[in-house]
Amino acid sequence: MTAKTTASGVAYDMQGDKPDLARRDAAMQTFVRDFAKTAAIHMESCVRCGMCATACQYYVTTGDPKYTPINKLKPFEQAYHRHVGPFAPLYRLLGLGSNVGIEMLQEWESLLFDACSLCGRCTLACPMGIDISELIKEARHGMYTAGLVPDRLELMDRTAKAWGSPATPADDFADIIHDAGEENDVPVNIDLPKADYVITTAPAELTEHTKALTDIAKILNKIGVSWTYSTEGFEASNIGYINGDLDLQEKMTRKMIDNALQIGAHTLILPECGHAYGAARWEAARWYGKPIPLRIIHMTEFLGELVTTGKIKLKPIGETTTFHDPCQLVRRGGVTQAPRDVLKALGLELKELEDHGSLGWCCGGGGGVVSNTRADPLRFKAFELKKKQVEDTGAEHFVTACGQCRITLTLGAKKFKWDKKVESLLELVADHLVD
Amino acid sequence: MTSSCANSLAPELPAHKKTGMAEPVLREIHARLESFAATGQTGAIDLAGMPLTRADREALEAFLGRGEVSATLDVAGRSEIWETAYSGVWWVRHWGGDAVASELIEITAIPEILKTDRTDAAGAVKRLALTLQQRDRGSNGDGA
Amino acid sequence: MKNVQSLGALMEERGVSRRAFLKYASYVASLMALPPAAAAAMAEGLAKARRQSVIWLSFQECTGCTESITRAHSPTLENLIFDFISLDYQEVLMAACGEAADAARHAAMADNKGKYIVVVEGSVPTKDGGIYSAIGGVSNLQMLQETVENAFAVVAVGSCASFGGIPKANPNPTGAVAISDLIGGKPLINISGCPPIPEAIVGSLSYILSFGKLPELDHLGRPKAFFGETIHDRCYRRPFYERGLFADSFDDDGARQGWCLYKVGCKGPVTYNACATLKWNGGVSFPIQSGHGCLGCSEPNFWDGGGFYRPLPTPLGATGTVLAGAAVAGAALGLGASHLARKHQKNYLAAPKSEED
Amino acid sequence: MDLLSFARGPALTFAMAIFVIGVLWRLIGVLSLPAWRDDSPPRKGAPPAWLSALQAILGKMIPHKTFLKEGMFTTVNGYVFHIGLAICVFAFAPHILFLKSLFGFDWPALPNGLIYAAGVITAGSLLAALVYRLANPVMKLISRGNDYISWTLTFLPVVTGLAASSHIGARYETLLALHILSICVFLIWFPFGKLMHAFLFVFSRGATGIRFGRRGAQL
Repeated sequence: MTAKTTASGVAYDMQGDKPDLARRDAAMQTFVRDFAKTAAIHMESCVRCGMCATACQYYVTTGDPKYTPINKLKPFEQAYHRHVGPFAPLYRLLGLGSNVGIEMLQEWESLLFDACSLCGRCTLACPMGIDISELIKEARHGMYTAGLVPDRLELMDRTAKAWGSPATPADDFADIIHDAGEENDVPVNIDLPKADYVITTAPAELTEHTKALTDIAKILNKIGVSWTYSTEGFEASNIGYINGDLDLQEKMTRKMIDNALQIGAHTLILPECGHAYGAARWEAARWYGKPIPLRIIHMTEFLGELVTTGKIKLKPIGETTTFHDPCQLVRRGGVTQAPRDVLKALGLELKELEDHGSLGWCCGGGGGVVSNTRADPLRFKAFELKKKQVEDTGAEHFVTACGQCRITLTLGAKKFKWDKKVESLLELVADHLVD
Repeated sequence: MTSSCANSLAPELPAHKKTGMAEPVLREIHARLESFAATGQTGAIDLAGMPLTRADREALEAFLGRGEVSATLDVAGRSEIWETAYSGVWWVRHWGGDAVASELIEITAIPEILKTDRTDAAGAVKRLALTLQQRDRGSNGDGA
Repeated sequence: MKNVQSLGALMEERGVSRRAFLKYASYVASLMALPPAAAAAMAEGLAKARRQSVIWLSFQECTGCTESITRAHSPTLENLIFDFISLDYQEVLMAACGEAADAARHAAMADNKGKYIVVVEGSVPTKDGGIYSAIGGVSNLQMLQETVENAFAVVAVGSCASFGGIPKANPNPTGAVAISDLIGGKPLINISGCPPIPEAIVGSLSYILSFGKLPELDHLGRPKAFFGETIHDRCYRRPFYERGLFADSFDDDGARQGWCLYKVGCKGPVTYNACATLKWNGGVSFPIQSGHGCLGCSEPNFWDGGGFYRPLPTPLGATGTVLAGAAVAGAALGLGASHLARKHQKNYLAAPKSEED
Repeated sequence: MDLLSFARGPALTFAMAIFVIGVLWRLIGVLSLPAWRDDSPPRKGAPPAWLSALQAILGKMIPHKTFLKEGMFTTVNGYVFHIGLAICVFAFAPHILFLKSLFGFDWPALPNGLIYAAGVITAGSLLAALVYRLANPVMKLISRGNDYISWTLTFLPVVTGLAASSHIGARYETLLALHILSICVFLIWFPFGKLMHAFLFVFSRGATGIRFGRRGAQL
């Protein structure tokens, strides 16, 4: 692992000791493999209008044109035209659109990883409807095989491979659950052989927000269903999904789902984590290879169901709040109404952010950005946007439904000495259950 | 088809409609007349070169009116020439058969065509001399 | 030599004064949109000119052009041209025939060497040695070359002489060509039209007579005075075009309202001629006024323009079959491209050919 | 053969053939690529795929308000020249005749005065778009040769059309021939450059619409 800078002064990390050409070819190979119909249509359709720039927090807060979302796809685009597009033979024959060089990939590493949280706001701005964020996620696959990802993300990748989770060794999982149960005085279930509900976790709960582990336990105990945590498949945050490590993504997906099926669960509850939702709810079937006979839902969806069906009653708080919409859950996941239903059931008056729902600004830390320390300055820039909009609402509470968002926003608040506590929707529900 | 071929079905810009084009012609006449009065510079305006309707021409003719002089020429068909109510502004209308072949407004002391060409005069001299000679010879003969 | 006297003297003998020249010049100047002041110079030139020897050759033609010029509608004026010129050879009009006629042509050529004007009506066949049209065993080609050799200028009257016209239209079995293709660098005026407007013939000849040179010509050799503007530009129906009011057929309400004939194939926008201003038959009418679109007869290849009723903006040629073929080819290329892409993806994954940057 | 006959005849036929070949080549070449199968269960109450696609195709016509803060010029100017071009192409009587000869049906034309006005506005709007592309750092960075070629080939028919209708610069039939030839070049380039977005936007928006619709997400 080495930290380097390109000739133009852009920092990049590099893993492995492949020669440059092999690295480049590995990236190209993976780029080329990824192109299917939808990606191809989208690669064909850009009209270079620049509207995506107006949607990107990293461009808007820095004004640097290189952060224009479509620009982040340049190497990917060249691979497409040269090897997959309908005129690819002509491109190769006539030598059009030169092949991607290693320097370009090195320079683009930070654009694809540091300056993109995969938040997908650009997709909504694109008049051609190009799903830019999805393409960037695909471009990351090639960067991973080339060994051109930020070291911090690669570290998480290796940890996840070794431990089954980037946060903790699987061996320690049971202890963490038990400790949390004792600390918060909530009975917990772990590794039951059979259960209807399997609860999964994300790194945030295993490190900083361990109370979340018992908050859901408390709720499930309250409604009296059979549920369990499981050492074999607890990790829902799919680091492979973020890093572009498709092998890992598939492995993590299979492990979690096979385990839940073995336990005989009918429902797998995902933690308060955005990318977990994208990976498990919308992409799992692709890597699983067939429809999954299991209901996979996000914590927020689950809470929403409980309050709207009246399975739980909540003590009203009676104050005002605003809500940060986690991108993967809301914009790219479609879970817009459930958190609002839950806030209403909590008796909180919702004061929406200027940009909210599917148009909300990202916390700035998604897609691995918060774990990638190299991206801190960019991330803090992006945070200012959110801070201003939150302040403009004048709301008393600031709630979200994603552990990573919560960590990112809390780090931001700390940095700017902003005394706003970022609260978890799950925690509020657990703390206000009517006995 | 045959019925719709009749000319009457194809309307033209109505000849009785004024287009207002007579106005710029009058301005030009005024400008040229001014310069003729001041410097003696003559000029002419070819009315065929202007998109005038019959009504426009009639209006122009009526506006300019008739002055003291008018003449009819019988040369290669008929021609009518008159000085308008504005001295120095002449209306020259040449007929070619039954139709007006060309129509001019001349700003001059007298239109060139009214003047006798000296070549014609020279011919006339000869003809006159010849006629006189013939007459004298004839009368002499008669007298003899 | 019969042409030694000036026209002035000649006319004087007939008791016609110089005023006739002035009037005629004024008429021609008006036709050609020359400044009125030019009329005096023109009259002066005419009076001093010798009577011009004109040899009128008729080749692959229909005699419509001769018909046109002989049916003058200001006879007292236009017919003066026949006083100003000596029409030494004109097969339709001349009394002589056979060898006598041919002798007249040769005499005129000999008497006026370098000074006579050759008017040509009709195109000239060149295929198979030009055998498709001959007069007294002399092919048109031979007769043209022989006559033009010592001419002062050539006037191609009508679209056949000017541009090849109907004889040259597809498939042009006789190999007909325009006069301009056969006379080398001789001064040439094209007075196109099928037939040409008589005033254009008269005006152009008079100009040469008066000034001893050719009038200003456009890039196709036509006098700008008559061919300077399109029919469309001077058409009285133009306002309907601008307002988007068109006849859709010859028998619809639009046709009855006298709306623009663009949609039924009028070629007015690309046809340069004076029909819309001088009109025909003494200013009575012209085709558009009579309810039919302009055929574009004064333009080259007007017969092969895709049909008189084919609107100007429509593409020429059989686009339907070509486009059907293109669609099949495009679909095949598309399927081939995606097949190739898949194959390339596989090959590339198996062993990426390391390419230069 | 004079220039106009060449333009109306072989040039136009050739250009239209290349256009048809290229458009189908590109569209079929992309659309016949294999697609990822999506076995994830759609969100309850998600519209059928065709409806999601249609909603995206139509809904994407109007940008979200929040993107207009910086994207107002691009959006408004984009609308101006797209509508302007549509008026010039589809509402001018000669163009309708051209299209009728291809498709066999026609529709009423607008008066020429309106077309000329639309043409002038379109030309101005296109110039503004070019200036913006050259002056705005984002646009400058992301622009390719493709963008400038496509701009030029869109601009040329507009100006040659205006020149032909107002007889500026040369004889009408020459201007008309140049106008048609500029259309020919436009048609030949169309399938190979970004002008193709006139067809692709349907599929591009539709594909994302289907993806988002299945998830119950708002596009």
